[in-house]
Amino acid sequence: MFYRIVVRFFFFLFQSLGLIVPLLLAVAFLTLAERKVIASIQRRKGPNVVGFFGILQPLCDGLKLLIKEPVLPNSANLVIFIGAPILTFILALLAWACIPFGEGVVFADLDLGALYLFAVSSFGVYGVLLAGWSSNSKYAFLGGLRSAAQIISYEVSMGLILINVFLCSGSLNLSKIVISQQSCWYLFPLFPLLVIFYISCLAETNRAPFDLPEAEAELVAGYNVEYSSIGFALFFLGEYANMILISVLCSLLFLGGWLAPFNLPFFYWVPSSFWLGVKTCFFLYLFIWVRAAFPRYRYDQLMRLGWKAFLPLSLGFTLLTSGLLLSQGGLTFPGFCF
Amino acid sequence: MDSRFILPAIIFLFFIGIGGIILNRRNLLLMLISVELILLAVNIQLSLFALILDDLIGVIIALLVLTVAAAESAIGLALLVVHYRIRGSISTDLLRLLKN
Amino acid sequence: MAASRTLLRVCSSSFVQASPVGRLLAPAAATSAAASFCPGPWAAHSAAAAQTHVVAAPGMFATRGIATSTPARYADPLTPPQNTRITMAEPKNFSEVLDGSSQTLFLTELTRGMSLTLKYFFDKKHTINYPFEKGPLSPRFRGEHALRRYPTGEERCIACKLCEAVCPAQAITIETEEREDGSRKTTRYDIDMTKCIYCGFCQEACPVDAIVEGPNFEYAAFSHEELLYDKEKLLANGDRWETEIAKNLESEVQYR
Amino acid sequence: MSYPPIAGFMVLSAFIASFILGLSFFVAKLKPDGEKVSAYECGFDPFDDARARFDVRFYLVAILFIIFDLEVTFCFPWALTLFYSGLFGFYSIVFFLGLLTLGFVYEWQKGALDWE
Amino acid sequence: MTDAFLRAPRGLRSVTDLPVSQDGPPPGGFPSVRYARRIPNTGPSGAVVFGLVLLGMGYGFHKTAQYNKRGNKLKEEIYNTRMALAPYLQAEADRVFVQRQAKFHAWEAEVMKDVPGWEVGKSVYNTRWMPPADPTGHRRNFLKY
Amino acid sequence: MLFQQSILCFIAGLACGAGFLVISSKSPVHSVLSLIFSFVLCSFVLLTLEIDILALIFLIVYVGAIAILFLFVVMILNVKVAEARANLFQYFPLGFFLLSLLYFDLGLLMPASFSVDVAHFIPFYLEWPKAVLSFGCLESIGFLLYTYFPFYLIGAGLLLLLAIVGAILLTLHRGVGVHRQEVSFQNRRDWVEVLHMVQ
Repeated sequence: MFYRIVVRFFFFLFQSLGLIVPLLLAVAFLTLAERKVIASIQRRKGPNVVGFFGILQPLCDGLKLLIKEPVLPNSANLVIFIGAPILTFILALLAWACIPFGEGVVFADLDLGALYLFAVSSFGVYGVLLAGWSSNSKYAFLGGLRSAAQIISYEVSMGLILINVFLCSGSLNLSKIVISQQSCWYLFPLFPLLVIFYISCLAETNRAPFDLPEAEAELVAGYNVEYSSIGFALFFLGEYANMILISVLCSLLFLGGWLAPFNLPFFYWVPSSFWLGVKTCFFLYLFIWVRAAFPRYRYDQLMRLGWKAFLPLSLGFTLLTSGLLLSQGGLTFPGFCF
Repeated sequence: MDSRFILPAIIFLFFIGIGGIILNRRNLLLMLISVELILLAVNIQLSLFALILDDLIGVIIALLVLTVAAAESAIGLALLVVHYRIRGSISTDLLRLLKN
Repeated sequence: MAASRTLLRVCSSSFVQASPVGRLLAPAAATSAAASFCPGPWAAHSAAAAQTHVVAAPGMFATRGIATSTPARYADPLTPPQNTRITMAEPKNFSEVLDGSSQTLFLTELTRGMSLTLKYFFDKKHTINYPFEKGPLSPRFRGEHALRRYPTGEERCIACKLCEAVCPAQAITIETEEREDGSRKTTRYDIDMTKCIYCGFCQEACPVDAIVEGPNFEYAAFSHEELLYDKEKLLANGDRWETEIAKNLESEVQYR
Repeated sequence: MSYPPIAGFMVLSAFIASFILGLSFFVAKLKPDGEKVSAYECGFDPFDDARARFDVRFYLVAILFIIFDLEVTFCFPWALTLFYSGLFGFYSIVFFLGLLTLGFVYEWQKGALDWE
Repeated sequence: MTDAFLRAPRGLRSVTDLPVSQDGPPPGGFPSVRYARRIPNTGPSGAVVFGLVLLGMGYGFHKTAQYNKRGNKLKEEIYNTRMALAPYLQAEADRVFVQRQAKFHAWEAEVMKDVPGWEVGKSVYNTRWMPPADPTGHRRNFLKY
Repeated sequence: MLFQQSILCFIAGLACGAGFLVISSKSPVHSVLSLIFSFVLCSFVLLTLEIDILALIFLIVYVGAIAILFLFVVMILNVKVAEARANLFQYFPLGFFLLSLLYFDLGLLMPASFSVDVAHFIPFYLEWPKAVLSFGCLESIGFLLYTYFPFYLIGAGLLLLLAIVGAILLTLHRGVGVHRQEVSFQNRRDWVEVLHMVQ
């Protein structure tokens, strides 16, 4: 009896480490990829000194951030000050538990996987808010408030768009959503929604044209102005892990996660999670490309876009999909699915 | 042992909410928070009994109580903010000034 | 009249003619993506500037193939290209309504901007690998100072103190004493490199071309004292950089 | 429901996060200095308490978020069982969303959305 | 490689005879500066974009609705086949249930033997027969899938 | 089974502790944080009771929205010092007496099944039709909420409408001296109107 528990514990440990370690590596190399892509868009080369092609650059950044001295501001309440980056990092990792990478390749196949993801992303505001508040400096506090307000105002339209995907797929389980995209990816019926979903994901992770709260010019560095070495590294890791999570989510919900584009013989010889990787890389490239191409949004335009443009559009689209599917009888009968 | 044994714990949570209101007669914000605790305890009890009596109406009413909690906290905090803007503090003894 | 018309046309530059990119989506500021606007004229300017520069130092580096003439399609720079898709203010016919709403919903305008950035993604890069490849250096470059010598080895400086007088930052201090063989030389010739503003006045003021600004700019030091050059250091510099300095001076002689 | 593995995963990631944070406290040399530790004010010394009162606008966004979040929550079960509830369910949600769109229009006209 | 070396004719007596070269604009003047918008205005027009997207949406909704309809038919078929099988399995389960209930009644009789007028096995409720209530509700979810 | 119930008891105990912390903590932010902690723990209680939809909805609505509203208000109003509170222990004897009174008759109400775990003896009736097609909690809510109980839904809608209108009336004050920007007007500007030829 005791032996079985130990085996199950180690099985669980390897399974979760198998999820966390590649994720941290992916985050590290994503920072390098971002710097190189932005550089090549501005017709210059990115970091190519440290490793063969700058491969070891993320390692050096990580070590530098580790070695640096963590400055703890005096009048900040330390428990929350240290807790906020840990919370952000945990939430960034936690959301990966129910993401399917292949046919059965998922850490915890929840029946309400998408709802779990929505809950974790709405929980993410706390890391930002507590960091801003606990570091007791005006810039951090205002930056924290602003990015929190931005995150919650774009979460509403994300929720409505998720509902459209559930209408088409008929189940909240992410694997079943992907399986139900065998006939055609949800990119085709819900193309405008993919555009809105991607833009609100950009705003959700405070990136690209919507990174005003952390804009170097206005608020120095937004909520993580007071953080020095490892606190900043954890926020950094959390943000990039969220970036990869959002691109995986977009490819799962709209581009048919591990399904090959066409069912030709060549396509299904390739391992299925390779296709998920290709689509995620496309969305990651889009993240960086948008960041290099567009100027930054002003804060009131950003809030106007979130509330006055995306919310009505996604609300209207929900009624469109439900009406169309109901009239064609194309909704799925809930219950057992294969 | 079955799922009913956590009932006393949830009722204790309910009474903590009521105790919170009684004790913090001066601080408006903590009273709102205690009302939130009361509604939370009510929600959990509803879902617990829905599970025990195997009847789904409990969960549906729990959803309704959820919206009541949300709307109540929204309006309550709106009043609190207006009160704070006029009176400058959120202590309840200034509410007496509403009399003539 | 022509002048006033061009003046009036100038005020209607592309900023005012804000193309109605997305009524809802695009920011109201200059809608043309910043990246696409700035390389336009800069490319033209750099083409012109690069052209003259190239002549001055032909052999230094293989000249990059910089297009010198602007593409024919934009012959007249003031009028925007003809096949414009920019929808006018009030859409006149239904196709312009479609253009406007497709820009709003499917961001066609923004994707055009992004396609321009993608073009630059695949272009050749400008970066040079610094410590191993160095950028081209003009012969007139004013870098680290050096005291030259005549071909016979005798130092040129005759302690006339003209450089000390002309130096705006008063970085040069000279003390002179008559040498035994009666010639007039300096015993102390200090340049405070941290005060010096590298204007090159001393080089122009010197009648005998003794004090010269060599092409070397990589002489960082770890402490402040190392940057207070004395006579021996300057002479050593002169000996080290003599050939380079001589060549540069030769090409500049008729402009001096 | 396979929730215990997620609880375990949460504990493990919490352990990893605090391990990284703790590692930095041992590795880095701590030299607290008066100037370094004060709040960042671009060089000036902070003149009043950092948490002064801010615009109440953020507060209004939080309320709107609650209400539209609840709207989304009520739509989740609807999205799955629309086949079973048919047109009746469809129109009940249309009525529900209509009420909230009424609130949204009111809010838009009163100018609660535009952020000065 | 200096400028003088390039332009000096052979047998130059002194530098002053060199023709003075001044950095001037190229012949014909600099090309004029282009500051009008340079975003390529090509690309599909609004009508084409709308047409493509609406076509895609039509195709997408049709395929999704078709897939879901086929899925419903399959579920219907599976549901019917299994429901046809259910009574037989139910009969077996009832046999097992009756044996266990007999054991339970024996235990009940043993516990309640000194209570006057206690009829063993009589349900307290007088509705139709219902499967015994599972107070914890935990076992009912045992059959969730 | 025992493991699941011990976890349940542990989390419920923690929830009560967090609840108590809400009242007794000094600064309002600590009380809001312990409120959030008790929300999260109560959703874990529901999770172990296998009503996962309500647990996730608690996480989304309670923790993700309402607690943020409280946190915003506490941060914006920055109520620094907690007003002087009558010391807690003055009410202790009275409170203790009332609580014990309640738990006494609660004990009467609660059947004695705690003592003997009769559940193990009741034979379990396996129903095969339910095994063929059984629904998760979310689908079963969906069946009832939109077909048999639409009035609860409409009631919730009216409640939310009331909340929107009320909150906006109370808190909205439009800054008067603020230049607002009408984006569509700016986009509609055309250089033909802006420019007029002088000669």
